[in-house]
Amino acid sequence: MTAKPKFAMYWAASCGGCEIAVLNTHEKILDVDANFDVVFWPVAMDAKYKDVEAMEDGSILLTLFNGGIRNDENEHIAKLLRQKSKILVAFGSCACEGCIPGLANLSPVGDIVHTAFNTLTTDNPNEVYPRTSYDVPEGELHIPTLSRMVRPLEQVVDVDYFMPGCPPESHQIAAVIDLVIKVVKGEAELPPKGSVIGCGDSTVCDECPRARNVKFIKEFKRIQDIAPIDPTLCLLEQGVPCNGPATRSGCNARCPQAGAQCIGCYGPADGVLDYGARLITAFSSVIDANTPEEIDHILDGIPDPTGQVYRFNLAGSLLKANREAWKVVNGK
Amino acid sequence: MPQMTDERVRAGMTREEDLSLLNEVSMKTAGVSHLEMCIQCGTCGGSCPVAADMDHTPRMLFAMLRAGMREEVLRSNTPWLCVSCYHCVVRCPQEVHIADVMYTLKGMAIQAKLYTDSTAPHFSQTFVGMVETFGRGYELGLATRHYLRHFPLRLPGMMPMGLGMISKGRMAIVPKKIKHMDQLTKILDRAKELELTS
Amino acid sequence: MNNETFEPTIIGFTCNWCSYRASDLAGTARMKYAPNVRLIRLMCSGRLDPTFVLRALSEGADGVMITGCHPGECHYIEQNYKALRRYLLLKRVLAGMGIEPGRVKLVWASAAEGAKFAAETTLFVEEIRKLGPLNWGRADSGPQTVDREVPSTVHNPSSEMEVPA
Amino acid sequence: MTERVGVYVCHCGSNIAGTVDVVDVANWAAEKLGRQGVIIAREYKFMCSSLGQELIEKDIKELGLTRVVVAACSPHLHEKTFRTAAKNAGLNPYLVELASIREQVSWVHSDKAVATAKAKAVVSGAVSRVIENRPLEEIKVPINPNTLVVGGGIAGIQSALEIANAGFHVYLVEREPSIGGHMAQFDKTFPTLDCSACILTPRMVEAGTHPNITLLTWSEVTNVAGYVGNFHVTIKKKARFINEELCTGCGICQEKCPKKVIDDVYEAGLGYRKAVYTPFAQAVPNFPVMDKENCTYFIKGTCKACEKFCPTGAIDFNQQDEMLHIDVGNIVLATGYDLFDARRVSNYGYGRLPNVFTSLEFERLSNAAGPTSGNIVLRDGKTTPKSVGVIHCVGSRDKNFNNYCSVICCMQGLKFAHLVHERTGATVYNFYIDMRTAYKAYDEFYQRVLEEGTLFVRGKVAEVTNAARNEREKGKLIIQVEDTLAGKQRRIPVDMVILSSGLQPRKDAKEVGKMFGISCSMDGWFTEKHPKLDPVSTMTEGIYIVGCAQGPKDIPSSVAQGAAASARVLDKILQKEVALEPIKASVNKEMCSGCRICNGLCPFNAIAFIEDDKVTEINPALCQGCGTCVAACPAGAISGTGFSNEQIIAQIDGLLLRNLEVQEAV
Amino acid sequence: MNKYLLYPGCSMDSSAKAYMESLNSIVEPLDLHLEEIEDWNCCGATEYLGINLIPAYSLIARNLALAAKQTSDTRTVVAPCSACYLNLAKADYYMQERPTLGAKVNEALAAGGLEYKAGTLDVRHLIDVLVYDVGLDAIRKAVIHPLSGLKVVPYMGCMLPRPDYQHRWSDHEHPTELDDLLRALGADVIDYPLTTSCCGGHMTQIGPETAFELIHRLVSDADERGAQMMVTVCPMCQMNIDAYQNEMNHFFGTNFHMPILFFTQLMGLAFGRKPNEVGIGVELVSARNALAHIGVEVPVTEEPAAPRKKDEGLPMPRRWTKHEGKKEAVK
Repeated sequence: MTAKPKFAMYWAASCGGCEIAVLNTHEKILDVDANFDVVFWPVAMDAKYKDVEAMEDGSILLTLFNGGIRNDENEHIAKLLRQKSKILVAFGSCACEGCIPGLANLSPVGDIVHTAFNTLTTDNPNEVYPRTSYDVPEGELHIPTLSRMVRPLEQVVDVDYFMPGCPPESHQIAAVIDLVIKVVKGEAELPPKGSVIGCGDSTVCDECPRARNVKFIKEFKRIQDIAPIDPTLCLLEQGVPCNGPATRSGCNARCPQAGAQCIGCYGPADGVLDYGARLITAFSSVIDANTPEEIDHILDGIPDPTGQVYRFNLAGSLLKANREAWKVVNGK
Repeated sequence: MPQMTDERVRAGMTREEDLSLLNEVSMKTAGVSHLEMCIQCGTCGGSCPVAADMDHTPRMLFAMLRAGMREEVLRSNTPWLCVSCYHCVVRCPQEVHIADVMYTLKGMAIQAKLYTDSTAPHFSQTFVGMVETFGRGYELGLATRHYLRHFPLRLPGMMPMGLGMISKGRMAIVPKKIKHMDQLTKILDRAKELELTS
Repeated sequence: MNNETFEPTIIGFTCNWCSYRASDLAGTARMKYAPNVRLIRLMCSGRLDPTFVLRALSEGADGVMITGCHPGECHYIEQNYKALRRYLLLKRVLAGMGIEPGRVKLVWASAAEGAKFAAETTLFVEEIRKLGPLNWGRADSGPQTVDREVPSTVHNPSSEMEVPA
Repeated sequence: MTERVGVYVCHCGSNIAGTVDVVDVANWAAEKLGRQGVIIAREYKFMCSSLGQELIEKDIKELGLTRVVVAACSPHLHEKTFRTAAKNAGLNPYLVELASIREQVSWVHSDKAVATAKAKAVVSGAVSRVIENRPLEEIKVPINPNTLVVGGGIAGIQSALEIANAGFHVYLVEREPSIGGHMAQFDKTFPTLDCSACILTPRMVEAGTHPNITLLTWSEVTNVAGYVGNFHVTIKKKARFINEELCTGCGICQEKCPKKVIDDVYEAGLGYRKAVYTPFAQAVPNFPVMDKENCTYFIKGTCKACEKFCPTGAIDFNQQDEMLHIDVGNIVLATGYDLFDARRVSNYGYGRLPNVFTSLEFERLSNAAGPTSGNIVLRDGKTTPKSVGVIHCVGSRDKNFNNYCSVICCMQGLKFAHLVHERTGATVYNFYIDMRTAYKAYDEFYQRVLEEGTLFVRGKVAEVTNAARNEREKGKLIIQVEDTLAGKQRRIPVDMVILSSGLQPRKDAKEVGKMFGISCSMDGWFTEKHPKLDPVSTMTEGIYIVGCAQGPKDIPSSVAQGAAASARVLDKILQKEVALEPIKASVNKEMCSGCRICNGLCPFNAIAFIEDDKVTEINPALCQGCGTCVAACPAGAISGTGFSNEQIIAQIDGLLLRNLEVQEAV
Repeated sequence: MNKYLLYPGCSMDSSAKAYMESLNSIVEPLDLHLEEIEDWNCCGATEYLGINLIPAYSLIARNLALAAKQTSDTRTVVAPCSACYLNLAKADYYMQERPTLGAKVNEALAAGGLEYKAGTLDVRHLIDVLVYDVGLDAIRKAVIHPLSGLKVVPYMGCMLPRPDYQHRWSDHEHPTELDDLLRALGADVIDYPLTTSCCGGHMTQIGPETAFELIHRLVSDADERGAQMMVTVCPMCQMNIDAYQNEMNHFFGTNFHMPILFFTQLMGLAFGRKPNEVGIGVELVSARNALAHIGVEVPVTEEPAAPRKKDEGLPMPRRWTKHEGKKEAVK
């Protein structure tokens, strides 16, 4: 029996939901075990970085990398896994475009640390902050150093495929696993490098069953402020800033089907340089007003426009981070 | 020299020393005066209820501003006769803020001490003095002081009217004063400083 | 950098029918204006995709000037209103990214307004000069207003100075 | 694939070379933009000369250039020249890009170093962009030889006759019951004082009887679809309640109709008509229409006097509005003007002071066929005025009302002065700001009126009042004005005031413009393609504007424009097909999610939603190429030729010199 | 409930105290709630503007700043005096039109711990509020004693309808708000072409001959048209025409007796108030004879108006109003 191809999965700056989503494929997970030799998956099995470092370059067939790059440890492992893997997949929204952790890019990293360690919820009267190295009897202890901003995987290493979603839908994961197995067996071919996989070609509206008409909006509102909301009509048409029109399909329009607006976790469609720009243009296109005052009044209905259009995509956008976050930070 | 519109000023295209008289007046006027837009149609002069007593119609004054006739303009009685009825302002086809320009010219004339008849400037100054002292207008004080100064001979003729007003309770004998006069004084003092720097 | 010696780089978007012709007219009339704006001709201000503005700012422009026909005078009837709507939302998003509202400006200029085009260009350059360089994506960008000691957990790996594309 | 790019920098004599170091720009492009594909960069004295063009053609052929950048003047000047050159050399013309370094660089900057640096950036932008250009082909569409003329005033009549006489069919649509327009209301026309009816009526009759003209009066266009060569037009033919087949136009119904109505249109509110009426005796066609709103039968259910007396049984109370659908290749809009509502200038008292009249009222008053049979009298209907004031610029040249000069009012005011003088011997005053008597024989007319003794006062009238200050003013209208030449305010008592009211766009001009896909200026007039060189075309191919719909003008200019538009229409018809610029948007159906965000964005109705496929489609023939939908598509599913995202992004990067290997501060 | 901030202006407790008294008499029947701006100061009338620009606007703006601070349940400031109304409205407008002016004025205000953001408040005149907020219907309903038979000329004065920064009035030259209101009270309203002509303003102080000429024009035309009294909305107009009428008669050798009352006084009478409750009796040109025409205590029965002779002349166009097509109250 020839050795099974090797599989790895890693969890950088992310919430862990992606791992759950993989487990959510139910018995499909057994196919992974049957077809692959799982060599590195910190959340599921014990393994040491040095084991990976010892592997031959390119010896892992498939690595699903989830999470963005937030610190030097993330960066180190990303580079390491790139070196050791044949196929590196940016798995999930964090790895693809920064996702929710990427929203940290709206603030300078110093502020974030300050907020985390010295706010109302953290009693820190002596202003004690963690350090990157501690002297302990056993020697010097290092903890990872935060980088200036969160970066999607692609901004750090070369990525073969992108699999969006927060998390990727389990049926899409199952399909991708199936595909790779078929490729291993020589029954199928891999898509061109750089492809976005495990998703549709269009945007969420394509899968959304709600009825749609030409839209003219006089007011943007939160969904809970509209009563009664029409369960069969396009949410944007009812004034809810739904991110569906600009968000890649593949989730079966889960949120709109459940009565909530799309928040954009599948990221932009193919060829789009900036996801936020697509939403800016989508929302402004449906505004039914011609004077700046009236338009501004309507726009007041979107209280946090930056968060609205870059909820998942900030780190992967053209501007990547707030100007403050770009600032140099003195390393002392 | 090109007209100095606000646009040009904002673009830094005109310097202080380039200001023509017309532009100087325009810049000193509240709001956007549109003075440079005058087409000399005479709507203002035709509308003015007191044009007959003016030495120049407002239109002529604007032509004189263009011609740079500073002294003649500031000596003119026209601004002092303006009754602020705004007929010319709403009728002007070029939206020139004529009444406000008249206020500006009064101010400039006082500064240059070029007015020929002191009645009106003194009345304004007396009035302003009352306001700056009490925060409110004081009609009796104003009327008597003003008439004593400028129409002493006419004062007796006006007495029945004045007495009538007082006896009917329509003229207070003592002035009213606002509570926070100190605050108003501070505001006006600061405003005067700002006026000088602008 | 000293703002007086700083020469901003600005990308200008023009409408083929009005503002581009206004710039032609300014040229024909030999009106002199600030040389900092580099123009891109679109068919209509309605063509302006916010991506273009974001791209210009992220690739080194210090400001973006968007120009189009006066409201009610659009060559394509009403598309400049659509540009206006996008512009107003874009400004709000940019504010959230820490970009001063003055860095992106919408100006209406008809084909006959060469003088206005020239004046507005010069004015905008001066406004941007006052704001200083944007230098997006460079570490030294932005006002240096770190007002508290930065915790030592944070450092700035030199590899981050240039973000890989 | 690497493109082979040629860069050509023009000196334009010293126009460019005087301020830009063109040699440096060319050398720089060859050196620094080589990685981008620039294989040759040349400079030349005059690129647009035939020698310059040959240079490019030769390089395309010999060096196998696949892209060309010409750094010269504005694309609006010579884009076509260089595209043609490329075409001649076998290169698709849309693979040529112009970098404007004259209008945008050399002419507007003075410092040579700064200008040269900017020129480099502009060239760099054009090189980056041209690499993303794609070959495009012009789109050819056939032309339907029928033409629609909207509006039956003198401009529309002229236009229709010219086309019909050339042998092509014309539909002439008029909103009112008769063609003729404003000109039919006038008595005399300046400056020659021809009788308006005498010169207009033969044209009306000719239009009414022309075999190539289908006359549709009492009708309005309600919908326009399609594009040049292939317009589909819907026309509402309003019910006349008269059977046109049976009616002989004898006029008995009008005589017998018991209902008198103030005629707001033809008589300008100064006279009466019946509920069933033809607006005037020479109306074309001469069938009457029934005014449903005022007809006693329609109001109360009884009367039918007209029906009883009609000798041919032509009255039909059951007639319904009819919708006609016609196909035409070209459309001429001659929708005319509305008279400025003089009541808005409340200081002139029109509507409050009886003896203040508008220009159109005076036209009717002085017209022999008018309500007073041409007697110029006061509102009491009998008193002849002894003094008359004519006020110019009413509602015109006034930021409170209309900013523009209405062009005709000065001459009209002079004409009124002449007529009053001739018919009543009254003293006439003309109050004006500037006397505008340009054009042939106009100033001569001014001289004539001066000679007749009309008194001219230079000053915009401040007010007309009936508040007398003395005996001389009692019972009169007092015109208060600054006589700006005398420098004094004057009050001039007169019996009658005539307001030379301005012209303004039709109330519904904006909606009409939208329906036909053309735009209006800030003032509301239809916008021509070029104010000087293309005054009757519009930005929408196949739609032409003539007469006062385009802006205030007199009769000779309206007639000239009517004829000019016909020449343009005939030109199109004879070409049999028309080429459209290939700058178009298209939808990638795979990517389109059917979100319908773009659906409300196209003013040309080029965007349609296909219900069955739940995707959006763009009709390339209707698309005008503005690109708004391209920028709007949230899925990035719409792309635009000629101005694609790739082209523009590349140009941005190029202009910012991000395409250079080593960044240089320019 | 209609709640407003009141800026009375200096004359309201002296020369125009009849205005104030009569205003107080109509607030209750019309359910008007007027809260006086605390510690307001003079608006500078037409005098301060001609001396110093920034101080003049700062003086006005202090009132706006105080009002904005005081207000919680209304943003409308009501001024019964036309000059005050104009000054307040003008400062608000120009501070927006010329942001540099706004900034300077605020700098001055800051010296007194105040600030005002232009555009925060709506500045309106009393009659504007009565006609467009309260409405003529409500006024009609409150009338107990119609003024039938009282021939009045409505005198709006100049500073009220002009320059009209906020486009509040039906017309700049011949506004009909006062006419409509007086008609609602039942008075016989005479068309008065001089309704917005100037009363002379401060010229009574600085050039009496000029002022007398203007007063003469107004009074003689009103008299000519058979008016029994003039009705005004402005303390300055009332003062000039009332207090200086005698001097004017002297000057021209005429003998006019043309009383002039505030419109609120007539409203009070129509609402059933006693003459002394609405300040009647303090005018120098007595309104007693004029009011006798309506017999304030014993109302005269209305005579049916004579049928109008049929107009045989040429038809007239309808009279124009900016609010054409809408009914009377449009705001």
